[in-house]
Order: sequence, then structure tokens, then C-alpha cells
Amino acid sequence: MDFDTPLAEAWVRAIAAAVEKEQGRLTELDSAIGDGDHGSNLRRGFSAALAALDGLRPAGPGAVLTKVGSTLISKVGGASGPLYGKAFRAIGAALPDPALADPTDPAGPAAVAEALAAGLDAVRTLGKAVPGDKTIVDAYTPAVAAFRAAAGAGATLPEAAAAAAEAADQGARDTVPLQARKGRASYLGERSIGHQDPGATSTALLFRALADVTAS
Amino acid sequence: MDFDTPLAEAWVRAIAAAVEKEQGRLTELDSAIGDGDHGSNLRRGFSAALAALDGLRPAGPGAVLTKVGSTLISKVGGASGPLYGKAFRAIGAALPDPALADPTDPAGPAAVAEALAAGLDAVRTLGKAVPGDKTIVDAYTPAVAAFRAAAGAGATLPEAAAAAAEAADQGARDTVPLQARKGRASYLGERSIGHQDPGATSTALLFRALADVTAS
Amino acid sequence: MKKLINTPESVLEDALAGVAAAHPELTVDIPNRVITRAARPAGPKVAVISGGGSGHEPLHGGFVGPGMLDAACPGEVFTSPVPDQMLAAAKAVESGAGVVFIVKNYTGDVMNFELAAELAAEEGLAVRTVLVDDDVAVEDSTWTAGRRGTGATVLVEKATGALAERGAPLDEVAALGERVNAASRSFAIALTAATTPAAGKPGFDLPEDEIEVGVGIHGEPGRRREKLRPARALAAEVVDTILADHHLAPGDEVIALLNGLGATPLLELYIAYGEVAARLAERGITVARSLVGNYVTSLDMAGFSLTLTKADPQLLELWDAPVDTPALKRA
Amino acid sequence: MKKLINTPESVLEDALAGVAAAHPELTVDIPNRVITRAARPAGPKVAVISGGGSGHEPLHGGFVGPGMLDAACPGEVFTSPVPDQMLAAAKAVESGAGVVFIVKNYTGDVMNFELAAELAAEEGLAVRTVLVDDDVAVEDSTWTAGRRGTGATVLVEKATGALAERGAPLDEVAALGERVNAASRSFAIALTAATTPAAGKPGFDLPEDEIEVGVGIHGEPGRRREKLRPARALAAEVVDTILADHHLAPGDEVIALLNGLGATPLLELYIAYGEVAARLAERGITVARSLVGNYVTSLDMAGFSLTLTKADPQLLELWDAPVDTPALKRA
Ligand SMILES: Nc1ncnc2c1ncn2[C@@H]1O[C@H](COP(=O)(O)OP(=O)(O)O)[C@@H](O)[C@H]1O
Ligand SMILES: Nc1ncnc2c1ncn2[C@@H]1O[C@H](COP(=O)(O)OP(=O)(O)O)[C@@H](O)[C@H]1O
Ligand SMILES: [Mg+2]
Ligand SMILES: [Mg+2]
Ligand SMILES: [Mg+2]
Ligand SMILES: [Mg+2]
Repeated sequence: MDFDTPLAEAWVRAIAAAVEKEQGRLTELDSAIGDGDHGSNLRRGFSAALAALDGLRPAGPGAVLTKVGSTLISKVGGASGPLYGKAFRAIGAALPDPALADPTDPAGPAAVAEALAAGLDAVRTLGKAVPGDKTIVDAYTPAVAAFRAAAGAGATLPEAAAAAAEAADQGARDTVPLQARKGRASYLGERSIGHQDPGATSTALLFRALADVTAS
Repeated sequence: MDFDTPLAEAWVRAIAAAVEKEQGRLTELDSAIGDGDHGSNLRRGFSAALAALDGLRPAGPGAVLTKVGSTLISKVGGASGPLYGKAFRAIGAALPDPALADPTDPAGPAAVAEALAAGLDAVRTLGKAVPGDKTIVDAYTPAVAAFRAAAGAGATLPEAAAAAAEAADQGARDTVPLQARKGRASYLGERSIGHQDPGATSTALLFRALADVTAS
Repeated sequence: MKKLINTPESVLEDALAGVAAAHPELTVDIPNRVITRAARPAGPKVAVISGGGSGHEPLHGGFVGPGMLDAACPGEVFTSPVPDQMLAAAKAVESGAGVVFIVKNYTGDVMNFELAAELAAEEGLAVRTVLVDDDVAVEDSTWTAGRRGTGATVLVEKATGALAERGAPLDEVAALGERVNAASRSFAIALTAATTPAAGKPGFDLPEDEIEVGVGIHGEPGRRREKLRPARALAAEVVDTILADHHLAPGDEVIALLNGLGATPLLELYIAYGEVAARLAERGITVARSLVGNYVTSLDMAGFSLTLTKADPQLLELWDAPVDTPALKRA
Repeated sequence: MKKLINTPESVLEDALAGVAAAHPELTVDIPNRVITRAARPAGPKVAVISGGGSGHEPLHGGFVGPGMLDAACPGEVFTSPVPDQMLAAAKAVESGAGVVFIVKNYTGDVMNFELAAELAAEEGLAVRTVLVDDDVAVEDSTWTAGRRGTGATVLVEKATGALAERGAPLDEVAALGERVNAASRSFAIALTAATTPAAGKPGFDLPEDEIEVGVGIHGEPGRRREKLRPARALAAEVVDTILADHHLAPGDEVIALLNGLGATPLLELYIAYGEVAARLAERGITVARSLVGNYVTSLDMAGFSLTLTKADPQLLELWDAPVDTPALKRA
């Protein structure tokens, strides 16, 4: 399996569906240590991203994800809009785009790993969070590490994506005992301890969606 | 027993105590069909009246009640302030005042009946309510009638006051099925039916207080 | 009950202390409970005095200042003021041209202002009373105390205040006030009940999905209860209810006051106003001027009222006239 | 949840339609979510642009007009606006003298305005950003996102707006904004939590006898919970907390903003202000100017915030300068 345009689109659709389904939980998590809008923020963003895809065909997977990133930046707002927006733009830019490159050499697991890593770099550059700050970074970092390790060990795209999803889930759960040091939750100080971070949770949804669409 | 200055003062004190005790109930009744301030209105008024009495001695019973009326007008506001204020001023003006009249000829039951009736007239002149409108008038009218009848039949002041208290109580209870046509409760139309009128209820307290202080 | 107060008994006095501290341009006589402008008029002018129970802020104290009221008499919460207040206010601000009392039509207000007018007349003052009764929720019949005075009070105060400022004589100012009132109709919807400090609990119980339609500003219940509906539907109902009672024809102009009852966010008031404006347009009524915000509140009640005043060139001109009060300012 | 809305999704758009209908003196670009003055400046002037999540009305749209903001960019409820809005606003109102962005210090606001500033710079606009971070409830350390921007925003917007109106150059306007922010501290107490339309229930549960001390304007919980106390005690605590963090000495003058969080009656805000003024007097601080009312709200949250800005002749003069916006007017 290659990371081609249909797969990119399927990923975005799967994220949109997951966000729709989990909107309530994301909002609930954000109410506990934030301002209760993370679910509706992402829902607004990914439904706009879906709509934006329709005007794009035919485009490469990189163009699809770049467009998703731009749409998120334009529609979400809040902390997660620029962060996820920049991430998808970076992933899109880093993915070998068949429209530009040799169409017979589509992105394999290693190239996808580097593209996902570029997304993480974008998040860290903009948000300046480090692992342990109780943010998106805490799910994204282990997910990239797992994806990269699997790809390096010769895994297929579905296998690497599944490993990344597992790691992201674990990373999200591991935010529970952390004290937030970035974003709105940091105002809570010690009172942020004991709650799972909404952004890390949505990052896990993103990676789970990738695993789902590559597996099927 | 005569209606002398100590009795007038005792009556005012008894009213103030009753209002203090029943404030919650009056407010509750007024919440149901009005704006929930009748208890605090009367409490404010009668505690000011008590304070005003201290500066009055020695004065006749008429002067005491006139002062109470003026104080109620100055301190209560709302519908009940002017109505009870005018009533007490009229009662005070109508009571034979020992300071002016022959000190050996104090007010007997018949004179008290006429003074109380003057109070009712004042209420009706100012408020333009008739019996059946679900107001103060519905307790006050039967109370005066009973007092007058008793006095006419040769009753003592305690006996006449007890009869008036009984009639006022009954009059207040009889407001329950009425539809209000005056005051704030009239806005409710048929929804005012089924609730006892707060003003009629406080009028019954006034007459009950008179019965209590004359009896003891 | 959670309230930002010291004690239920001291609410009015404590609030007046705050008004005094916040507004050096006003004189607050705390013992007499009278708010006046700190600066007296240069020559004789009709004094416009309003008053009513507290809990409706900024009404009335927030409208004292050049171009609007000369004095306000705040009563206890939801309780009309006492005659002594109006007399003290009249004596403080009259300057030889007479006094207009603006009175909302509630039994208590009417009687207390009536007694005040008698006392003022005894002191040789010329007094006119303008009664405001704009709430179409109440049938005006011999079976009720008549329509309540609500949002139109702001328009009556603004117009009479502007006219008085120009030196118009007493009868003219009073007649204008009556004209503005006659040209005005209001209707209100409550999402929650108000809690007075004295009562300590809501004036009525309203289920989590119901609203009170035609509510009064003291929490007097309204025409009926119904399920909460979208703002668009509520706005249409409020507009239609007022128009059913108002002598307005397509093409007529109105001044519209979309008023918050106290606890409704301005964001929602703007949503309601957008729907009101759309509905009025559908019905062919032109909004010449509008005002959106909390002007005649009912403590912490959530909801809104709409007041529509038929406009004409004189009213618009007076509405636009300069005013400088805590709650309404125009250069 | 009882709200005067159509749907949770359309809250912002519907409210903007209402703002457009109510304020002909403003231009509301609903698709782009930008509010600007209808009248463009005569010559080049620095454009002052602010923005942030909705739900804090009248902030920011209510402060657009001569003497204050050139444009406001409202985000979704409690969500910072997107860079496209700020770019559209900048392009709409810049007149050759550059643009100042006023940004409250929240991660989302900071990042979105940062992206907007990049985009604007790409378009050749000169942009300066003023960060507002006045809330002393948050420790400003490397362990947090820094202090939140709250009530001081009104003062920054007023002062920079007044200075820009006079033709001051870009760097001077931005430097003034930073100076006002540095001179300001705020602290808030909530009696109830806000309910966003999207969440449908209160952001936090607060028992019937407890308050949240040091709360944020999005319902971010504060320093601690405690029992409700009389207004006098709460006012003293708020004043003392601010003074503990502020470089104020007895004899200093301040501008005081006693701000309602949305659902607290004005009557109670005046009570709180009276107590604040008394406490400041005790501490030897002189209130040179004050403002009491709902200016930086948090939807239907009950409670108040206090902002104290150290005053000096320039700030007072800018504070007193003419302004003509929906929510703040001065002749
Ligand atoms: N500096 C940051 N770096 C990475 N992620 C962050 C940062 N700040 C906040 N986040 C993430 O954003 C999430 C909140 O997103 P959202 O609720 O949409 O925005 P907002 O906080 O503006 O309401 C947090 O749960 C956290 O994971
Ligand atoms: N016109 C009237 N004549 C007689 N009594 C009246 C009249 N209007 C109102 N009342 C009485 O006043 C009572 C309410 O008093 P109160 O609550 O103190 O004043 P308000 O209605 O102004 O809040 C009513 O219960 C009723 O008995
Ligand atoms: Mg959030
Ligand atoms: Mg009452
Ligand atoms: Mg009352
Ligand atoms: Mg947010």
C-alpha cells in the first residue's frame, strides 16, 4: 500500500468521522482543564477540510494534506487550529507528491514517517512545547517514534500506522498524571493533574484514523 | 379596657413582632402572585414605626397611630406602604385623643370601631379596590363589620377585637378562590386564583395583634 | 442564592455608595435615596424626575444627567420608592419651571408618586405626572391594574429629558411624555426567574426547557409558559405580539429597544435583535433607530424585552439629542 | 441549557447579523467575521485592530469606532479568531501608517495573531503586536503560558485608539499599548460558571455556597475555591491581591475598571465597586477615573473582575479623549 491521493483523502474523511463521533468527549476533556471547545473546534475544522477536498481533484496526497492544513488554519482558531494546521501543511509539503515526482515511486513507509515527523516539528516550532508539557506533543512524539521504528524495521504502511496509533493512544493516556505547562490548562497548575489532555487525545484519534484507513 | 396610649403602643409592638415572625410567609405568598417583597416591606415599615415611637412620649393613642401611619408612608413604599400608612393615619386621626379631649373619657369600643372604619375608608379611597378584588380590603371589610357589630351589641374592647380578628382571618382565607383585580396580582388573571392574598393576610395579622394585646 | 452583596437589608444603601464613588458627576443623597446631577441648570428648566423599585439598573439612576433625568428616586428592590424621596428630589432639582414625575404603572408606584405630588403641591411646586404603561402582555381593562410600565420608560425619559433641556414649558414636556408612551409597546420573554436578595430564591420555578412569555420586570408571571424555541421563533412572536396591538402600518418607522433582562449575554441579545430586525423588515416596518443592551433589567433574570416606539421627526430628533448619563451617552 | 440562540453552530454569524442591524455606523463583514468602522479615516492613521474569542461582549466589536478600535475580529465562542480574519481586517482598515494588533495572552490568540502578522508582513504591511497579560491569578513563569489577558484590554484599546486617532506613529502607539498593559493588573471572582452553547452545560461545577477565586474569562478555574463571603470581604481580597502584585504606593492614582462577568446585576456591581473604592481609600490609593459595568464578560458567568491601571497625566488624558463606539462613548 502506498500513500496516494485516495489514501490521503480517506485519512481526512476518517479523521472527520472520528472527530464527529468523539466531539463530545473532546469537549468534556477540554471543559475539565480548558474552555470546552476542543471538540467543536476540530469538528468545524475537519468538516471544512472535507468540503475543501471536493475542489481539489486530481491532486497528489501532499496537496491534499497541505490543503487540509490551510483549511484548519483558516477555520479552527484557538490553539489547536494553528498547531494542527501547520502540522498538516508540513506533512503535505514533505510527502513526495506524485504530481511532481516520478508517479511510479509513491511514498513508502519511510517517506511517510519523515513527513509525519515534519508535522511534529511544525507543532513544536510554533507551540514550543516539549514532551511532558501535557499537549499534542505528548501523543505525537511517541507516534512518530513508533512509526519511524516500524518503517525502519521494514514494516508495511498499515503495520507502521498501527504501531503509531498504539503509541499515540498510550501517549495520550500518559498525559493524565502530568501537570500542564503549556496552553490553557497550564493556568490550573496542580489542578491539571489527573485529567487527560484533549489535544493529545485528538492526536491519538488522528493516528488511529490513519491506522484504520491503511488497514482496510 | 380603653384604647389608651400604652395599648396603642402595645398594638404596634405586637404587629411588628407578628410581621417579624411571619415575614417569610408573607413573602412567599407575594412571590406566588406578586413580587415577593410584602414581608420585607412590612418588616422595614414596622421596625421603623417602633423606632419612631420612642421619640413620642407622652402622646395620645391617636398621635401614636398617626405617627405609625406617617412612618409607614415614609419607609415602606410599594402598594402596601401608602395603603397601610394612610389607614393608620386615618385611624389615628379618628381616635379621640386624650391630649385634646377630656382625659377621663377615653375611647371605648364604639369609637374604636369608627376609627378602624376610617382606616378602611382611607384604604378604599386611595386604592379604589372593592371587596372581592383580592386585596387588603377583603380582610379589612369583614373585620370592621365584625368589630362594629360586636361594639354595637355592647361587647368589650377585647371581645370586639377578637371578633374582628376572626373575621379578618376568614376574609384573608376567602381570598384564595378570588381572581385579583387590583395590584400586581391582577396581571396574573386567572392564574391568581388559588393563592391567598398577601395583603389580606397581613391585615389579618394586624387584627390578630389587636385582639392579642387587648386580651392580655 | 449567590449574590454579590453585604446583607439583603443594605443592598440599596450599599449600591448607592458605589454609585456615589463611581460617578462624581452625580450627587447621591444616600439617607434620602435621591440621585441628582451634581451641576445645577443655569436658568429655570423643567425638572424631570423618575423613580421606581431598584433591581432594574441602569434604570433610573443610570439615566440622570444632562439631556435626560434631573433626579432619580430608587426604591428598595422591586419596591416603589416612598413619597419623601420624590419630594426631596423635587425640592433638590426644581428651578422654578415645574417638575415632571415619570411613573411606571404599578399600583405602588402610582400611589407613592400620587402622595408625593400632593406633598409637592403643598410646597407650592407645579407637578405633572406621566404614566408609562407599555407592556402589551397585560390586558388594559377594569379587571387589572392596567398595563405595566417597562422598556418605554427609557424612551419617555430620553425624550422628555431632551425637550426639558431646551427650555420647553412644563405642560409641553408632560404632553410629550404622554405622547411617547402612547406611541410605545413592549413585550418580554424570560428564560429564568429573578431572585431578590430578600426572598433568596427565584420568584418562580421555570423548568429547564420552558420560558415565561409576557413576563413582567419584577418576575410577575406572563401570559403563559411554553417550551424554549430558537431565537428566531421567539423574536417573531415578540414582534408579532407587539404589532397586533400597535397602530403601525407597513412603511412606518420605529425606534427599537432590544433590552436584556439582566443575565442574558450581550452576544445573545444581538442574536435576538438580528432576528427582530429581520422580522420587522418582513412586516414592512423600518427601524429608524435601535438600542441593544441592558437598560431595564430585572436583577438576574435571563431573557429580553422588545419596545417599539412609532417614530416621527420630532421623536427622532429628541432621541438623537445629546445626552450624558452613566448609561446613555451621545455627543 | 437555556440560551437565546438559533443553533450552537450559528451563534457567531447570527450575532454578527444583529450587530450589523443595530449599528449602521459599523461595517460588518459576516463571511470574513470582521467588524470595522463604516467611515474610513481622512488621512493615514495607525489602524488599531483587536480580536479574540466571542462570548466577552462588548469586547471587542463594541469598541470599534472613532477614538478606539478600527477593526475587531471575533472568533467562535471562547475560541481565538483565525489569521484570515486579522489579515482581512488589516487590509480593510490600514491606511498607510501601519497596524497594531492587540492580543490577549492565550496560546491560541498568540499563535493565530502571529500567523496573521506573518501574512500581513508578506503583503507589505507594517505590523506591531501588543500583548495584554494583566491577570494576577496566573503566575507568570516558565511553567505556564503566562498571565492571561483580561480587563486591561479595554484600557489598552482605549489608550492606543485615542493616540492613533491623533496621528501618532506606529511605534509610539504600540509602545503606549505596552505601557498601559504594564501599568495594569486584574483579578476576578466567579459566583457561577459560564455555559458555552457548544458544551451546553457549565464549564465547572460550583456548589451553591462557593465561589471561584482568580477565575479566567473562559471559565478557566482560578487559584482556589472558597465559601461565598459578603461583597465587602471579596472586594477587599481582590484589591489586596492586585496591590500585592502592583507597583503602587500610597498617593498613587489609578483608573479602576469594575467589570461584570455577564450575569451579575449592575446593582451588585455598584455594591462591589463601593467596597472596592472604600478599600482602595484605606490603602491610600486614589481612584482618578472609574468604569463600572459589563465590558469584558464571560457569557453568563456571574461575578466580577477588577482592573487597576496606574494613572499618569498622559493616560488620563487619553482615557478622557473622545470616543464613539457602541459600548463606550465620551464627548
Ligand atoms: N503550546 C502548545 N503546544 C502544543 N499543543 C498545545 C499547546 N497549547 C495548547 N496545546 C493543545 O491544544 C489543546 C487545546 O486545543 P483547543 O481547545 O482547540 O484550543 P484552546 O485552548 O485555544 O481552546 C490542548 O489540549 C493542548 O493539547
Ligand atoms: N388597590 C389596592 N387596594 C388595596 N390593596 C391593594 C391594592 N393593590 C395592592 N394591594 C395589596 O397590596 C399587597 C401587596 O403589597 P406589597 O407586596 O407590599 O406591594 P407591591 O405590590 O407594590 O410589591 C397585595 O397583596 C394587596 O393585598
Ligand atoms: Mg479549548
Ligand atoms: Mg409585593
Ligand atoms: Mg413590590
Ligand atoms: Mg478556546
